[in-house]
Amino acid sequence: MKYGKWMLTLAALMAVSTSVWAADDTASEEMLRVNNTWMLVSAALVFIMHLGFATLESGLTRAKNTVNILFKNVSIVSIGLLTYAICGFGLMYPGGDGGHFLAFAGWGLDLAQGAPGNALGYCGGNYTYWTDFIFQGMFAATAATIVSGAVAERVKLSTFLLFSVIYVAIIYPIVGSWGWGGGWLAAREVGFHDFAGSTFVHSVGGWAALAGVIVLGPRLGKYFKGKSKPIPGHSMPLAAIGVFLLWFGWFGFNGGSVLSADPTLVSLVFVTTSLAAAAGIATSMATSWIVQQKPDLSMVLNGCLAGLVGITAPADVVTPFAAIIIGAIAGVIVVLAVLFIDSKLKIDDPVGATSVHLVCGVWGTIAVGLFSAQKTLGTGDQDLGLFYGGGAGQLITQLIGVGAVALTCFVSAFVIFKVLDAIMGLRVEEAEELRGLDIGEHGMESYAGFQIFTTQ
Amino acid sequence: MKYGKWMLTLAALMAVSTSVWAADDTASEEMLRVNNTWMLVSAALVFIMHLGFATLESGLTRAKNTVNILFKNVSIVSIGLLTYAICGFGLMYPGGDGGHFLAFAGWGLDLAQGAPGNALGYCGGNYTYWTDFIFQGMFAATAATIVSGAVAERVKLSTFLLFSVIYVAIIYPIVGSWGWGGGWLAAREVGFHDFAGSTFVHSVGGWAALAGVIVLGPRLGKYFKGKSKPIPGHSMPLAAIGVFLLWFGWFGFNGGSVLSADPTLVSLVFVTTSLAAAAGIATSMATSWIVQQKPDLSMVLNGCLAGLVGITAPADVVTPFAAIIIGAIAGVIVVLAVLFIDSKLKIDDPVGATSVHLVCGVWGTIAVGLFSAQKTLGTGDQDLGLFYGGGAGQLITQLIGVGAVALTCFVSAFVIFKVLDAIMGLRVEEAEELRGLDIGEHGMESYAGFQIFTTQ
Amino acid sequence: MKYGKWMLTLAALMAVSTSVWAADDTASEEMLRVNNTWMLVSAALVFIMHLGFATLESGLTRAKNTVNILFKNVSIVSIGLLTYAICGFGLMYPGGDGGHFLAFAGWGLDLAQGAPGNALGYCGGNYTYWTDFIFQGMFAATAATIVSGAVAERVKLSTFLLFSVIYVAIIYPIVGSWGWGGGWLAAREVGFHDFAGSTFVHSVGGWAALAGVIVLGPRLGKYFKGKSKPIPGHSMPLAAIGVFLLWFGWFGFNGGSVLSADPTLVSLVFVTTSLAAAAGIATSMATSWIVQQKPDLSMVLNGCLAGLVGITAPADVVTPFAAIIIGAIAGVIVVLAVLFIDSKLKIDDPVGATSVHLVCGVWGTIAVGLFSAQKTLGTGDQDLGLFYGGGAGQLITQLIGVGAVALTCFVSAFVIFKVLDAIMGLRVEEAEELRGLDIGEHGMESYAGFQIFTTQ
Amino acid sequence: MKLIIAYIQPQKLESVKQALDDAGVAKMSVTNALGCGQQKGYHESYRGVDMEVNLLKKVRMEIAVNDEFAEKTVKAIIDAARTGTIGDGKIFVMPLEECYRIRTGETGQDAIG
Amino acid sequence: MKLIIAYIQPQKLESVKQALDDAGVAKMSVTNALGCGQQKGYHESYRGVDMEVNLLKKVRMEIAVNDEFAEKTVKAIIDAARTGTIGDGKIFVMPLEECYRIRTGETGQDAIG
Amino acid sequence: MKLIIAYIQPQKLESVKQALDDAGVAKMSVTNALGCGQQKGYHESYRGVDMEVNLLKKVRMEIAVNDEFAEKTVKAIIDAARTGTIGDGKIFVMPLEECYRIRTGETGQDAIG
Ligand SMILES: Nc1ncnc2c1ncn2[C@@H]1O[C@H](COP(=O)(O)OP(=O)(O)O)[C@@H](O)[C@H]1O
Ligand SMILES: Nc1ncnc2c1ncn2[C@@H]1O[C@H](COP(=O)(O)OP(=O)(O)O)[C@@H](O)[C@H]1O
Ligand SMILES: Nc1ncnc2c1ncn2[C@@H]1O[C@H](COP(=O)(O)OP(=O)(O)O)[C@@H](O)[C@H]1O
Repeated sequence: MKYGKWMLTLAALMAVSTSVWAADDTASEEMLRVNNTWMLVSAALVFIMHLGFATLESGLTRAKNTVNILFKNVSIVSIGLLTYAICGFGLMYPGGDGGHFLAFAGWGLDLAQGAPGNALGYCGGNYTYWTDFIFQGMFAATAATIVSGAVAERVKLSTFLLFSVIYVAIIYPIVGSWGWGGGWLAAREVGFHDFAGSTFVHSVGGWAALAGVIVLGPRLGKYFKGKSKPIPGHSMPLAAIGVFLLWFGWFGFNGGSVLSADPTLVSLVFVTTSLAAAAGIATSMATSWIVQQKPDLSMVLNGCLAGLVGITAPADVVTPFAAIIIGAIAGVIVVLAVLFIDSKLKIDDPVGATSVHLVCGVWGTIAVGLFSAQKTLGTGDQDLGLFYGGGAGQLITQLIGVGAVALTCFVSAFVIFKVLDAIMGLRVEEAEELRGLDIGEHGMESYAGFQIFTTQ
Repeated sequence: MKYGKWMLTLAALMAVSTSVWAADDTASEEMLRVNNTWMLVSAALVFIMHLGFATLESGLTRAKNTVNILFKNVSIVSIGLLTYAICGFGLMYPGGDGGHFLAFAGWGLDLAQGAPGNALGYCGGNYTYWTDFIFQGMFAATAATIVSGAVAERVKLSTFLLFSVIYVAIIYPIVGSWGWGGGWLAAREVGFHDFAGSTFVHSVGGWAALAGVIVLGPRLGKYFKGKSKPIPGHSMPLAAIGVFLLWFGWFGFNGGSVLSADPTLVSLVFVTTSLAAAAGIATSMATSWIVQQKPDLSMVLNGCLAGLVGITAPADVVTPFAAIIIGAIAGVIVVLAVLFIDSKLKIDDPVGATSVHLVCGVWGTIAVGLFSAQKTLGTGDQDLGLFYGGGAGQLITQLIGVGAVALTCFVSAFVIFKVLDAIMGLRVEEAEELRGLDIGEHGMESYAGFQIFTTQ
Repeated sequence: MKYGKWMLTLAALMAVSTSVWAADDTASEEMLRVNNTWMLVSAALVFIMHLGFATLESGLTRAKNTVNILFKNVSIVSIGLLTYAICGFGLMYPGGDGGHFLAFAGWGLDLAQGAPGNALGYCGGNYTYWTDFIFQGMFAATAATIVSGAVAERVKLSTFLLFSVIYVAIIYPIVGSWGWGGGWLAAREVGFHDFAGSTFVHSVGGWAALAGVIVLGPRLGKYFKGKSKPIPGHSMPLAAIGVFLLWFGWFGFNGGSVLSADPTLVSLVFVTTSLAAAAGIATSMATSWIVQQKPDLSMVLNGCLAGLVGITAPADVVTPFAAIIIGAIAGVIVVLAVLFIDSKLKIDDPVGATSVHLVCGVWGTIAVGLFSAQKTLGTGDQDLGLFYGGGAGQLITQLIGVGAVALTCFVSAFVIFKVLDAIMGLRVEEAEELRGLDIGEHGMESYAGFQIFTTQ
Repeated sequence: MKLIIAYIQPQKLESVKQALDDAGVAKMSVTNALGCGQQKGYHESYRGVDMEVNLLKKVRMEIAVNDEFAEKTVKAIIDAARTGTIGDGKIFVMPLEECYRIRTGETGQDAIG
Repeated sequence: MKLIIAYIQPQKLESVKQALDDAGVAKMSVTNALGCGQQKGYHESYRGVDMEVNLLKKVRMEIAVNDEFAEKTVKAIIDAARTGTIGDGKIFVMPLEECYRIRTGETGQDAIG
Repeated sequence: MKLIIAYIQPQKLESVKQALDDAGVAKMSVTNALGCGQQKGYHESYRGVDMEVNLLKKVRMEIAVNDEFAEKTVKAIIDAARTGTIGDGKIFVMPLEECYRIRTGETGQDAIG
């Protein structure tokens, strides 16, 4: 059984909750075909999130660094897929008895597993080996992309790419395997529940982002005499395009994480995901309007993502009403986090990656322990959330998971950044930063001919 | 039966026309799973239309108002989904005997209906309760988005948001329920046919847009000594991105409105939708080339949308050839309407929302009465269109529907705008309009650093 | 049998390789519904590639010609769909015994074939007649779009549109029918294998692009005293958006070309397609970094497309490992080709269309003869690739195909361009080219108000 | 000959051009500028951090005229650009020594018009 | 010292720069400008409404030179920028009182080059 | 009255503005410019073709001052803009004949401030 505890739980849940997914139906060829098609559509949707990240990040930074940001985002997709094919997939889903800290299924891809004859036998006949790889592979690069936004406008290209290779090839899959690959977190009595990756994707990226910006330090001119100075992003349309595309892709990110086209679960996930995003928009707008007097578009865009990141862990186990609450809280948190991190902690994160992915990733993971309500939903036989009378068991597991991931990811990212900094340098030279990384790193401009003030 | 007449007609049609959808197959779990998956994909496609509207509208307006437009479009998605969850869904699909003017199923969402055990029993086993909500909910915000484009560059943000809440929460679902929720229009002897919303979405938005621009008046500098002055949009790439994304989303908007993955109907709808859009492009190009001497990209973009709006009501009941005619006529109409409304009526609609969504929405609704040909298509047993020997019955119903919606929507939108204007003001101050709403309403700029003439 | 050899081969392959697609399952209504839904989703994905081309091409050219490029791309979609409905579909899939050079099924679309009762009987019950048309129709415009990028910034609008009509209505479908419509290339003993169109789409477009730029000559100022001068594109974000959207669409372009939702094949195609693109990025980055000292974003974007074009012919018959090799070679080739064509051949192709679509289209077609390995994959009973011990049979057929298409397309495009040039002129006047085609051809600007240097 | 430089509010460009035309001055050059004067700036805020913007958008006109036109030109600009509120702008008049028309090589007073 | 302001057609910038270089003038500053002169504008139309555009794209060069270079500079510009068609542009020469090099604080003739 | 034109490095704008403010000069106009001087350009390459960029981004400031302010202003700019590396920029001082405030019609020394 490839997914260890994770998969077993899910299967149990299905068996109980829906008559749809009875044992032998599962293996029907039509079923396989529908489920597999949905998983592939989801993979394509997750893919387009990389465009979302690319435009969001370039929109929120300055025109003189746009080529560099786009370049990083294109490279990361490549790095993510290739390293996942080489070793990531084998590290993340090692098979075996489960409960492990570290296990490895082997290098590369396995033609035998992908053979047509194997299709019905693989993973309960829900999808093929190839689908499994491509869907999971599309997630892999996301963690590095999150870092990319935070370290933007000052990080040296070659060093960052090397960091991404290491982080995506090794840290991401190992940590992910703890929960998704049947590892020790999944094997706890009350298994760790991170539906689509508030922790294993977003906070894994967020911790590395935090480590990165701490090692790098703020952009030139960001803090002057101890006061934070705004460095406005150069294109709000690009940023908005990014957020809409991310939401669009999230239908696959969350919807595909059902790992089948189960009608009830996938549609429930669509509803919880969308309502959380909508609530995140509403409350971040209100918060921004109150705190900043005028409603700040970049904050509302972050609020939307905050809702999405927050609902990513609990999307399949909470009611739509709880989803609204989770998203609403995320929308408030993210605005305050951006202000706090920028002005109080004086950590310079140009796109708010730590606030969105780290802070709200943690929030979403904890929210599972508070709101999990499968019995209420009719999709399971237990309400595990604290607020639904499920006691603290789930919550404790969630907190343990958050802590373990925090420690591992932050420390490892910090060490990798420090070592790379010592060996090859992590930050571009001052003159290059002033003139822009587009000219410095790539010898080209993003908007040839356009008249742009580069006074910052 | 949730959909009253609407659903019955559809079911009848299927039963007659295809052997695919026999009574017990319908309820098969595989069928549910395919249909439901397609509906969810459609919901995601409809979602991305909001990005299409956001980029189209910002592309066709000035750079100094871009943040404001993006902000409105992001907010509207949130407003649409949240109000639909609270009361819109219950107002639009109230259940009951049908034939009503106003009925209400109740507040909020219903966990029991969404439970897995209910999946096969809900709506003929074509999709789940959650899918129903999310697909319909994605449509809800569209009406307000249409208004947003028309009132752009001068409307006060807070007032507009409040208008949207009221219009989307109350007017849109009530009017929609007349046709789609089994209300009086659906219950007529020859039922009103608005397949995917030429009337219930586009013209509902269009009438409110018209009311809005009349109450607001034109932008400063738009009319000088009684002559219309052009105020060019700031980014044709954004506008083009918008139109392509809208077309892309329309595959879900129309394709999903089949309310199942019926192979013949969904694929026919893809064909009619695409051919109408293609024809709209071709004829608007020709019209623009002749009337304006040079072919105007913004007109051709509108022409494409005109074809899409026009085919939205009849997409499932007309032949591909008729679709080309409908789209072609829409493409001509829209160019003339833009010219007429702007230069003759002197109504200032920056993005042509009234021409596209209102005028062509009405055209599409009428086109059903002219071209409906289900027998010819083999998908039903009657050709109801006037041109296909079906007499005037359908046409008359369509005209009644157009009139009833016109009256209700225009009047209610006009009243809401007037009341809000009196209470909180509808239009920003002159100085703010000159400097741009981005600074006035949001205290930020869209393109920081870019040198932009703001002489208009 | 509509697809002649092509379809037979495919059917044979399925029968052998998967237990999923047994004869009577094929005809099941659920199967039809899944397959058809996937084909429609694919059609929508292929559609969005037109937006990808539009933004890529406008991003890589100058701001003063952006309206013109967007206009061409919008028009081409319309031209593609309408001509395909009128005669293209009938020319490309003429039915009959196969083995033909030229055959014609008749004008327009056929309502009878599209009728619901016919759904299960059409094409093995995998998709409906309407689906067939819309999926193939979306491909049709692509060839002309490829040309559009190469001749950008100097071609006269009306002449180009006329060229597109002729080329898309006649040349594209005739050539395509040789392989996909059961023509002589498909009928060879070892049938020509072009899975999704490295040859029939990309190189068909590429040869016309080459003919076009030769007839047109370089842009003013591109070559000065025999030296190539760079003319930088005006928006790298638009270019990057284009490439991501193209990749996204390619999931439908390649994935849909399986012509069913066969789980193993579609997912394998997703994997090979993605890995080739990822490899193309990696090697083009390395090549660019080495050759140009700094990594050039526009080259890496081309490298990604190169990988995608390269894998388009062999996507369903090669292993993931071979896909990486094919993409990697494409990534190297494309960078060298751009340099060689621009600086040595002195052929001015602003977006690198010939390097990407022609050179890598040829490479991909040849790669089939080298790497085809269906037995190894378990999806067939022969390994036909030279490197897999399959001998030179496949390779020879592939070379014959490449040659035949080269001859036909290049010569016919050249002749059409020359004739149109003589009759109505192919190139805009010098003053217009200097000021920009946006003002000259359309009387409008792309970025009203923005300050842009137009010194080139 | 004089070179007249005028900074005006962007939205006044059209009417100033019209007024100059009426005054017989049809030639000019225009650039986009940012200005800082008595007019108070405004506050923007980005991601919660406040920013005072005191370089406001202005349009800069540069007009070379023969001496007898100088006064007329200045008057036309003032009349058309004035709103009476702070930020209306400034006009600077400078001596111009020579003027050439590139097309013909003409110089001086002939070249200016 | 003189300050020379030249308005030229955008596409002539490269050749003017080259000509100036050949004439020993390597320093200059360039801005984007819109100009209105004898050259007729053109018509744009947007959404069916006609618009006369008579502010055409020009490039503005500003070159400070020592007196003995003034003539050479003007000549070089005229030669390189002339096409003989309307719209070729204008050159204005103004007195320059003082010049400072920020880096060194040098002034006058030394600072200019 | 003088008209002072300064070309500075873009990133120095903030500190120059601050320095001017401290020197009691609060009014100025700013445009975006490209400059060519002793500072060496850099190489860009686009699609494999090399391109030498020697027009570098600068900011152009235009400040009209009364005579007694001229020296102070120049000094303030030099102090704030100097880094000591090539490319720091230039300051040009020109005679200013007249100045008008559009809002009030005031002229001369009163109008400048
Ligand atoms: N001394 C000066 N030097 C350069 N530009 C100036 C000067 N004074 C004013 N300006 C320009 O004129 C514009 C308007 O000046 P401001 O003082 O705001 O208006 P007003 O003169 O009506 O009070 C400024 O934004 C600036 O561009
Ligand atoms: N009197 C003037 N003041 C300021 N700029 C001028 C003046 N005359 C011409 N120009 C600039 O020179 C450009 C070319 O002038 P134009 O009259 O069209 O050409 P020509 O001198 O060849 O007839 C104009 O677009 C404008 O930018
Ligand atoms: N003679 C000149 N005429 C016009 N602008 C000049 C002149 N000399 C210098 N500049 C402007 O000053 C900028 C800095 O000059 P540069 O020679 O690079 O610096 P430095 O004087 O410190 O050696 C140039 O980029 C240009 O914009």
